[in-house]
Amino acid sequence: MDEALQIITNIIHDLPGGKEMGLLNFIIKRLLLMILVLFGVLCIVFVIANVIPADPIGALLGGNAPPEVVDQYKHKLGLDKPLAQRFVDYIAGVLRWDLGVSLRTNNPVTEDIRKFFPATLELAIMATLISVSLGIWLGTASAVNRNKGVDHFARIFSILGVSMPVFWTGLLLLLIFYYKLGWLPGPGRLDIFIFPPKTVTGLILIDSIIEGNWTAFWNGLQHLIMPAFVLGYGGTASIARITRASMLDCLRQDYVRTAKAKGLNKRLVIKRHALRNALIPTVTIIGLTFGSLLEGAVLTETVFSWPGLGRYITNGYLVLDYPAIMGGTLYIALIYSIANLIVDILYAFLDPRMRV
Amino acid sequence: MKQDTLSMKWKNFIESRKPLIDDWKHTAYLWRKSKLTMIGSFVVLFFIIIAIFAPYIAPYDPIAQDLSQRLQPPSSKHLFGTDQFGRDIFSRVIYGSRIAIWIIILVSIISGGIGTLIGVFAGYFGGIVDEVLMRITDMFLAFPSLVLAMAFAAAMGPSLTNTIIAISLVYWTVYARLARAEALRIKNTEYIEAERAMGASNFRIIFLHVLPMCISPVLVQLTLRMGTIILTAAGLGFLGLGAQPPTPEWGAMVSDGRNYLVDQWWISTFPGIAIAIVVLGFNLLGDGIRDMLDPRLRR
Amino acid sequence: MEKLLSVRNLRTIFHTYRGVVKALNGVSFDVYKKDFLGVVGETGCGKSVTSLSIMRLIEDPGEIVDGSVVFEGRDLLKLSEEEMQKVRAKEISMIFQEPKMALNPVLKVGYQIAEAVSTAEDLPIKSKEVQEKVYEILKAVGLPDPESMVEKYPHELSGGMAQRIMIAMGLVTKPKLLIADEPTSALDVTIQAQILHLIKELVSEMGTSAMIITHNLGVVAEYCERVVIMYAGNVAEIGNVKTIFKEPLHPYTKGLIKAVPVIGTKGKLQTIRGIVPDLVNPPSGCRFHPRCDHALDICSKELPPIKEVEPGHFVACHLYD
Amino acid sequence: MKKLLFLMVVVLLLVALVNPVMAKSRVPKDTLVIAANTGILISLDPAVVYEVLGAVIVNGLYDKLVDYGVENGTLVPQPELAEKWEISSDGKVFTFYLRKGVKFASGNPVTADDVVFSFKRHAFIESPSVWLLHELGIDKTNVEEKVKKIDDYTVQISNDKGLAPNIFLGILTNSFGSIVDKKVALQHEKNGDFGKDWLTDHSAGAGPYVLASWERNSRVVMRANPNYWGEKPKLKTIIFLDVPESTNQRLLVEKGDADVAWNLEAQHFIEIQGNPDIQAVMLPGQANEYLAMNCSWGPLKDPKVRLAIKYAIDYDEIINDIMQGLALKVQGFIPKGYFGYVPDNPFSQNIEKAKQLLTEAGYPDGFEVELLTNDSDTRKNEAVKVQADLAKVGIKANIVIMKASQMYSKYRKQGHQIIIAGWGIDYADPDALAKPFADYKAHQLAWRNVWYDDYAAELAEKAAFELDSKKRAEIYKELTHYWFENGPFAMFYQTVSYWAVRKEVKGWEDAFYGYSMRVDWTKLYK
Repeated sequence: MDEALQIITNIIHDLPGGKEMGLLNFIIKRLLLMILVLFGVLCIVFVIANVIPADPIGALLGGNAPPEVVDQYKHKLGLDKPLAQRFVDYIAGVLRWDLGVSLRTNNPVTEDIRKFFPATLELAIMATLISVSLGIWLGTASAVNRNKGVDHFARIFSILGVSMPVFWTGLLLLLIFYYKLGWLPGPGRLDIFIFPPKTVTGLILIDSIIEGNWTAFWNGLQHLIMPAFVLGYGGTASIARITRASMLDCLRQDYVRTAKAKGLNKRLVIKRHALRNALIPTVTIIGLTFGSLLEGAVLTETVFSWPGLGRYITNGYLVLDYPAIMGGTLYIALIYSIANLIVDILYAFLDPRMRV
Repeated sequence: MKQDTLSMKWKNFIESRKPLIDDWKHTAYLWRKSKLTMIGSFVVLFFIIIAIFAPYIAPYDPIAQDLSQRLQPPSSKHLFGTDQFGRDIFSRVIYGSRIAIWIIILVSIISGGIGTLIGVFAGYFGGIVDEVLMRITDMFLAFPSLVLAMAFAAAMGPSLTNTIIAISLVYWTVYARLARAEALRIKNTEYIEAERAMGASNFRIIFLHVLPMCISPVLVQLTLRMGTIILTAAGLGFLGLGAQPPTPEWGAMVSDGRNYLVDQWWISTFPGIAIAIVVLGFNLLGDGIRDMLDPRLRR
Repeated sequence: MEKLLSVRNLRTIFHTYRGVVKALNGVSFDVYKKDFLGVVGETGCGKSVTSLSIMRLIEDPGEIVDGSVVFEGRDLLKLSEEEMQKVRAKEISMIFQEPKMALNPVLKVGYQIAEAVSTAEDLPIKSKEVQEKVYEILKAVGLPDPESMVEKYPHELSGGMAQRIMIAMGLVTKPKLLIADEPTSALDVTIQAQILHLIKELVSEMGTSAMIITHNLGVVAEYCERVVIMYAGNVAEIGNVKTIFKEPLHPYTKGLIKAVPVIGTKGKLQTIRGIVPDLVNPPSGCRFHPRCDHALDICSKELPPIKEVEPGHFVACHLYD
Repeated sequence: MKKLLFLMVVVLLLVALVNPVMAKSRVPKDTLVIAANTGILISLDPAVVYEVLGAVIVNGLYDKLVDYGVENGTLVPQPELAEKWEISSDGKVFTFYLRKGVKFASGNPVTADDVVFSFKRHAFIESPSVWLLHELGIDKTNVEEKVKKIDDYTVQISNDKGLAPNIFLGILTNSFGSIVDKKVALQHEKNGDFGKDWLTDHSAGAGPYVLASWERNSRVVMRANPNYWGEKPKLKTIIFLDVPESTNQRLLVEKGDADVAWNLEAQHFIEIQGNPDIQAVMLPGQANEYLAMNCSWGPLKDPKVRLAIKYAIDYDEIINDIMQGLALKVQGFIPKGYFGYVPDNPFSQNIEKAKQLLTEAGYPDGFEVELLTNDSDTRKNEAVKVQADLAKVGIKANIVIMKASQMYSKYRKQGHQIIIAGWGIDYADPDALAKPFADYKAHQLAWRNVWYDDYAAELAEKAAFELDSKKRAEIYKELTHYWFENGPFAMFYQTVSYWAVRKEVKGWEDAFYGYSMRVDWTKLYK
C-alpha cells in the first residue's frame, strides 16, 4: 500500500489511447476490464470454495448429526451435482444478481449483503476520512520539514499505523477509552437503549440526519470513532508516504520557486501550490486504500462487534457457508474495482493536463 | 606493460571502478544523513542477529511448560513474564524472530519471484501475453488479500507453511506490476536492440539484461512489504488459520494472549511490540532505500 | 547615476557529499536605477546563484555565509522572512528560464498573475481592481484576447506565450528591479528577440531597473547597457557594454569575446584552454590563473581585489595592480 | 501547540491505567441484557434450532408438552402444557391430557391440533434435530398415525421401540417438542414450508416471552408475553447483545452496560470474581470433554497402547490449570446428576505404567501421531497440554488445529488418529451417553473411533429397554467399568457452565439449573 501502488495507477493510465480516446472511452474500456477481472475473481472464489476438502453440511449440522442426515441435506441443497454444472448455475445466478442462499442465515446472500454492507461501508468511509486527513497532514508536515524532528515523528507515527496488528490496537483502545476512562462507548454500532433511525441508506449517521434523530447521530458517531481510527490508522502510512514523496517532488519544482519569488508566505506556498499538485497522485492511492479498508474490516469488525460484511464472511468461514463466502468476497471485489474506477476518473478531473 | 606490478593492477581496478565507488560514497552520505534509515537498518540488523543467535540468547526453552509459573508478571527471572502455560514469553519472542524471518524470507522469495517473472514476461513480450498476464494480476489485485489468504489457508488446512504460501500467492501482484514497468522501460533501450541485433535469444536477453534491471525497484518494494507480511501472518493467526500451537509465532501469541489483556497485559503486549518494532524497522529501511535509489531525491 | 542595489562580498556555499561547494567567493557589484545590466559567464560561474541569493531563495543544502545586499538603504540579508516576503512581492520580481515549468500546471494563468497583484497590494484575488490590472498587463505584454487568456492553463500555451505570462506576472506589481534568469535560453531564436525587446520596452516605460542573467554575449551586446562578467564565483570585470567589447581588460573577458565567431571570418575557432575549475577545492588566489596566459606568481597566491580602473569600469586582475 | 497535545495524551494514558473501574449498572430495572456470541445462531424455529444458545432462547418463546424440573439435584420430566400423561403397560403408547384454557401469545387456544401440527412439521422439515424424532421411531411416513388427536385436549403418541419412559419423555423436552400455534404458522406458510421461513426470526408459541426482533450479528430481543398461562415473567425485555470477543463481554458487564457475560473464557471468569458488583455463577454442564483414539490406525489398534495413553495424561492439571477448576472430575461417560452416574475415577497420570504398557505393546520409544482438535482457545490449550504429557512417554504428537466444521467432517469419516472433542447431551438420560460412547451400531462416537465392540453395544441396548430402574443402573455400572478398560476414550471432565452475572440480577441459579436441558426464564428478576 505505498508508492508501488502509485506506480500501478500510473500504469493503469498508460492503457493504449488513454488520453486521446477521451474520458468516455476511457471509462468504457475500464468498465469492460472490470467485468473481466470480476469474472476472474468469481472463478478463483468458486474454485477455492469447492476445493476445500471439508463439507459444509457436516459443519452446519454440528458434530452429533449421523451421516445419513448429512447426505440427505446435501442432496436437498444440490451440492452433490457435478462441479461444472454447479459453476454454470452460479454464473447464471450472478448475472441475475442472485448469489444463492446462505446456508447459515438461509436467506438470499444478496439480501444479507444489502443488510450487512452498509455497516462496513460506514466504517470504511469514516476510516478513509481519518486516514486521508491524518495521512496528508503527516505527509505534508514531514515533507516540508524534511529530516527534522517533525519529519521523524510524523513518519514513525504513520508507519506505526501499519506496524501494529489491528486486533491488538482495537482491544487496547477499548480497554483504555471505554473500560478505564469511560470516554467512549463500548463495542457495537449503537447503544442498546438508543432508538435506532429507520434504515434508509443503512448508514446510521445519514439515516439519523434524515430522521433528525440527533441522539442516535451522536451515539453512532461516538461508536464509530475507535473502530474507524483503528482501521484508518493502518491506511495512514501509505497515504502519508505517497504525500511525502510527491510533496518532496513538488517542492522542488520551479513553480514553487516562482510562488516564493512572488512573496507568498510559506503556508500559502504549500497550500495553494505544492499541496494541490501533490494531492493528485495521492487521490489514486485513496482509492486503493479504500479497497484495503473493506478487507481490514474483517478483523476490526470482530473486535468491535460490528455487524458488517467482514464479519458475515468470517462467520461464513466458521461454518463453511460457501454461498455467503463467495457472494461476500465477490461483492468486496466489485466495490474495490468501482472505488478504483471512480478515483481514476477523479484523477482525470483533478489534473487539467489529463482533461481532454 | 610487461611487469604489471600488483599495485598497478590494483590502481587500475580502483580507477575503473571510480564511478561505482563514488556512487557508494554518495549512498553512504545519504544514509548517514537520514537518521531514520539508520535506525531502520540497525533494527533490522538487530532482528536478524537475534534470529540467528536465538538459542544462545533465550534463557528458557520456548515450548517447555511449567504450570507452577503460570501468568507471572515481568520479573528479573522472566523478563517479559510468563503465559498461561508458564512458558517464558521473552524466550518465545526471541524464537519467534526465527519464525518471522522464515516467513519473511520464504514469502519474499516466492512472491518476489513469481511477481517479477510474470511482470518481466508481460513487459518484455507485450501484446497478448502482456494483456493476459496483467488481467490475471488485476484479478488478484482486486481480490481482498486477507480474504484470499483466508481461503487458501482454509483450503490447504491451517499450518505455518500454508500461511506462507497463502500470503505469497496474494502478495506477488505488486512485484508483477513493478517488473512490467521496468521491462517496458528497458525493452526499447538501445542496448537491448543491440543485443537482439547480435541474435541473442529472448530468454538470454530477459535473464541477463532485463531481469537484473528489475531487481532494484522490486528489492525496495520487498523491504517495504516485509513488515506487512508479518502483519498478515498475525491477522491469519487471529482468525485461527496461522501457525499451529505451540509454535511461538508472534501473531498467534498476540491473538492467544488477547483474552488476558485486562490483567495479564504482558502476554499479548510484548509480541505485539516485537511485531511493531520489526515492521517499523523494515518500513524505515525500505523508505530509506527508496529515497537513496530515487534519482530525484538523490541530490 | 543613483544606486538601486549594491552587492558587497556576497559568499554562498552548498553542502554536498563531495564536500562544500564554494559557489560565490565574495561577489560585489551595483545595479543603478533605470539600469539594464547584463550578468554573463559560463555555466557554473554562479550567476544564477547570485540572483537567488539576492532574492534569498537559497535553501538547504545551500547557505549564504557572508556579504551584504543593500537595496534602497536596507540590507536584504538581515531582513526577517516576513519583511523579505514584502520586498519580493512589491520591490523585486524574478523571471525564470523554463516558463512552462515555472507556472503552476493546475492553476489558470490568470489566477497566477492575479495572485502576484493580490499579494503585493493586499487585495482579494477575485476583486475587480485585481482583474483590471491583470487585463491591463496582459495587453502590455502583447497577449491577444485577455478575457480568454486568463482561463487557459500553462500546458495550453507555447513557450513564448508562457514567458510573456511570466513577464506579466513579474511587472504587474510595478517592481523597482526585475531579475531575469536566462529568460530566453529555452526559447527559439526568433522568439528570443521579441521577448528581450518586450522586456527592454516595458522596463524603460516603468522606470524599472533590470538585471538579465545570460551566457549569450550577443544578447548582452544587443540589449544591455552595462555588463558584469563572472568567472567561478567571482566578478572578473564590470563596465558599460561598448567599452568592455571594444577593449576588454581582464584576460578572461578577452578570451570570451574572441571565442564569439563573427560571420564572414575564416580560420580556427578560438577557445580558452583548460576547463572550469572544481568549486569544492578551487585554485588558490585568482581562480582563473590556471587558464590565464598572463598569470603572474601573485595571481596564484592572492585573490585580486576589484578596482575602478576608469569611471564605471572595474576589473579584478593583478595585471592592473 | 504540538508539544502541548503530546503532553496531554501522555497524562491521560497514565490516569487511565491507574484508576480502578467501579460502575453502577446502566440497564433499566425491567430489562436484562446478555452479552453473548450470537454469531453461531442459525434459526429460532423450534423444529430447526440445534445450537445450545438457540435452544435456550426457544425455551423462553415456546412451551412443550413436558419439560424438565429439578428434584433434589436431578432432572426429572415434569408436566407443562400436558397436565398429566398415561403410559401403556408395554411402554409403547403415551397419552397426554392437555391443560385447559391455555392460550398462545396470539390469543388462539392451545389444542391437540397444534400438538399434532408441531410434530408433523418437524417430521417433514427434516432439520438437523430430526434424528431425535427418528429415535422415537417417528418420521414423515408415519407421523400422522403415530401422533394422533383423541379429542381437543388429548393426544396419543406411540413408539414401537418401547423405550424406557425416562428416555421417551427426555427426548420430548428437546426444542422440537415445542408446541407451535398452527393458525399463525399456516398464515405465514410459503410454498409448503410449514411457516419455517417466517418462524426463523418470528415466534408463535405459548412461552413466557415473544420474539420481538432478531437483527443478525447485532441483537435478539424478547418481550414478555402478556397472556402467558404460567407464572408471569418479572422482566419485561430480555436482549441478547452480539459481543463475539470474550474480553468485550467482560468489559461490558463490569461497566454495567450488560447484565450477563454468556460465553466468557475461563481466565476472564476467574479474574472477574474480584469485582464486587459481579456474582460468578457456576452450574454442572450438560456436556463432556474427551480424547478419542481411532482403533483402526497404526499403534492405536493395540488396546495396551490406548491404555498407556490414558495413563500418560495428567487429568488434574487439565482441570486445575487449563480450566482453572471450572470442570467436574468425571471419568465415566455418564455425567454427575444423571440417573446411573458411576462416581469412580480410575485414571491419573502414571508415567511408569504407561511406559511399561508401551514396551509390552512393542513401542518402547513411542511413535508419532497426529493430534486433531478445533480452534477454540480451551481446545488449543488442552492439545498443547496433552502433547507435553505424551512427550513424557516418548509419543510425539503433532497438533493440527482446524475449524470445528472441518474437524467434525474429518471425524465423521473416521479420518482422524487422536482427536480432542466434546459431546453435547441431547436428553437427560444415561442412554444419551451410552449409545454414542459404547454402541457402535448407533453410528456415533464409538463407530467413528472404529471401536466395533459387540459386548459394549449389547449392554448399551439392553439398558435402553430395561424398565426396572435398579437393574438398569446395574447394567450401566458394568458397562462403565468395561468402558474404562477397553474404550478408546479418555474422559477429561464434565463441563461446568458458568456466567458472570451482575449483582442486580437475582434467581439466575434457579432459572439455569440443568442449563441446555432446561431454562426457566420466569425465575429471573431484578
